[in-house]
Amino acid sequence: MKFTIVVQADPLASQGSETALRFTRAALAAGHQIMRIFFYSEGVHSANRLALAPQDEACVPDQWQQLISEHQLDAVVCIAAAVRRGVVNETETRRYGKTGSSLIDSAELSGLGQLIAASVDSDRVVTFGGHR
Amino acid sequence: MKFTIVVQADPLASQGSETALRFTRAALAAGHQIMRIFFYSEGVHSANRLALAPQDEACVPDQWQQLISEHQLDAVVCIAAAVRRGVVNETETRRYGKTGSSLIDSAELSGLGQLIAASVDSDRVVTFGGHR
Amino acid sequence: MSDRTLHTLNRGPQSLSLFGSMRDAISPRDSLLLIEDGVYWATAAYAEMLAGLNCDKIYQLAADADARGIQSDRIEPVDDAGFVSLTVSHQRTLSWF
Amino acid sequence: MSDRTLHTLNRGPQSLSLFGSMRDAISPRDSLLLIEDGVYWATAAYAEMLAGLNCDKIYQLAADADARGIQSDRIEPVDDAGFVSLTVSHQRTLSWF
Amino acid sequence: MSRLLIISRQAPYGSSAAREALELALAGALFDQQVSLLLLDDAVFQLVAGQNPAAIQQKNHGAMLQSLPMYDVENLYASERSLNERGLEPSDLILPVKSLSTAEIQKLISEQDKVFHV
Amino acid sequence: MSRLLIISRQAPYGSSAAREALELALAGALFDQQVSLLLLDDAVFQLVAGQNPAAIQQKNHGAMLQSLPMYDVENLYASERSLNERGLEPSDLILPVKSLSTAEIQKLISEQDKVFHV
Repeated sequence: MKFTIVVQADPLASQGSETALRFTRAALAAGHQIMRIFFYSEGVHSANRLALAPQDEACVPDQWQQLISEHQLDAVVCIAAAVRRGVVNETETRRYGKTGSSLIDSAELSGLGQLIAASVDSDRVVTFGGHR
Repeated sequence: MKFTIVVQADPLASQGSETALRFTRAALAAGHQIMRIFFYSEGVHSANRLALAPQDEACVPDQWQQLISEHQLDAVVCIAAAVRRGVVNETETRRYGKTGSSLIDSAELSGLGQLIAASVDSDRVVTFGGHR
Repeated sequence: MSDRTLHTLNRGPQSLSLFGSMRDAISPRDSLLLIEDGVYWATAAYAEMLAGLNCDKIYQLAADADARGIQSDRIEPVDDAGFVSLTVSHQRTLSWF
Repeated sequence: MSDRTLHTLNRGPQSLSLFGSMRDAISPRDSLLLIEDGVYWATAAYAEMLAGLNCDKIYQLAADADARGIQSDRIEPVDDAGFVSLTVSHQRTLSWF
Repeated sequence: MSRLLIISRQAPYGSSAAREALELALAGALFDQQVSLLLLDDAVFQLVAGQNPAAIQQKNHGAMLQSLPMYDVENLYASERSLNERGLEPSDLILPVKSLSTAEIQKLISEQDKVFHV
Repeated sequence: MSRLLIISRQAPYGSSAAREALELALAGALFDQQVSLLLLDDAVFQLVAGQNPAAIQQKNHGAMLQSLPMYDVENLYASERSLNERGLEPSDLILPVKSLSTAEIQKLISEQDKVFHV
């Protein structure tokens, strides 16, 4: 089956981003196709490459980066949600007169239309939420 | 009176960081002393200089940067909470073998002891929380 | 000066257990300031629950009530300066969120 | 295949209104999977509330129950592969958080 | 055309959740899908008339909700129980909303291709 | 020496809140303050014996709680109501905790110099 995975959980404030990682690995292992991973709301923090974890702890953005690269998955970070939260690439920071970047290499910034399009083309959409 | 302000709210997910900004301005206007502003938990995102807001919207980290600079306030971001969330300076990213920085200029990374010390020396500690 | 705690509450009525813990913790001389989504507790539907709190005074942050279209004559509004004053007139502040 | 929704719930018993909205939304053919802090609903104290849900089957994510020291013989555990299977066997997933 | 349901459970202003639910609903409509928005629990406060968030530097959520029909988000629903518990009458609301019983909520969900909760 | 109370309302693992409350309590004790930790609502689940978070890649929260007395965080309190509602008996818990009535919670708060909620 074709899946769209929606990550809305802050990777520190909530467990949801880690649950989504495990779910995605299990779906791939079962032979399913991941159409797109879409990071929205606080989930965009899951795509911040500047997140640093002590050696004995899991670094969620590094794990997403690895999983996405290894399986060449399509990963989109909601641009409106991300730029407001400081998850940005050089193009965006320059546009706002700042410098620097924080987005993981394996994901791209784009609009909510990318979530709608993937959802419509998928058999299943599974959302991993955080705390509200 | 001497105040310590504790910001634990994600500036997007919650209103608490903006309420803390208004409270701090009002306390200064009333002639109170701000001993320290301490960013903890999801509040560390309030000190991410890479956060970008459209022109017609408030950019909370920019507002903190401005308030702290203008009044030369002491602002500390919990280092353990911040590095895990990608709010970092060059020293920290280098230590973890990455590059880049995202911390606002006016705040420094330090430990929870800085919150304890300021709290003990203050007449009042006011916490601005987020959503749990 | 008598010993008093200022409680702030920033979540709305769906956070019922938060309200319950605040109710357990509030003392007769304490005050409560409703902020952010907490101002929804000032609406008529929750008048009885607020009246059931064993505390002294209840306030609401005016900017938050205005933002949300909440009109409540029974709950005294304070502005940001008033919020600061309340933290001064109470020995400690406890934030519920 | 009959039309069924898989509901997931990731918050514990203090999120009572979340549980209430989920209860309103769940249908007799639907299933519920307790994940993350949601596994605390599988403890004995909440057996009656779970039994009151008008749904088909209730599951819990095993890794989350183990992490929290929750032992519940009444609620069927599933692993991550089982979670994926449940999303396949139900037409849609609705996540409560 | 897919039937997409967006569920919101949060009040406006206190968090970005209400706004992000609205933006997803708009995106669905702009991509020509059949979008419904369902407000549960404190999310029904999004409908309160007379919102004025100027002093807290935010955009008027009520006005954003009012614009939904213009973008072809025609189906705006709210939980009857959530409205009643909060004492909200139709005259308190900034725009008309279809009030749903639990049976109607269940039916609405069962008719969707995909359900989002923001 | 200041009397500092740290209040936690969250279960372990589902969020970082429980852990961050504990770390603040430890910091207070390391800086020689008189620290109390009060667990309310789902935070009493932090006390459950037999936690095994290896499969979710997190550190054992129960073991961290058990280490508190070694760092001179001697005062560990929990709401009696929260424990009772969750059916938690002393034998279910990983370490002894002082169970407080509402009157005792109010008294504890009134005795503090500063109160934190993480």
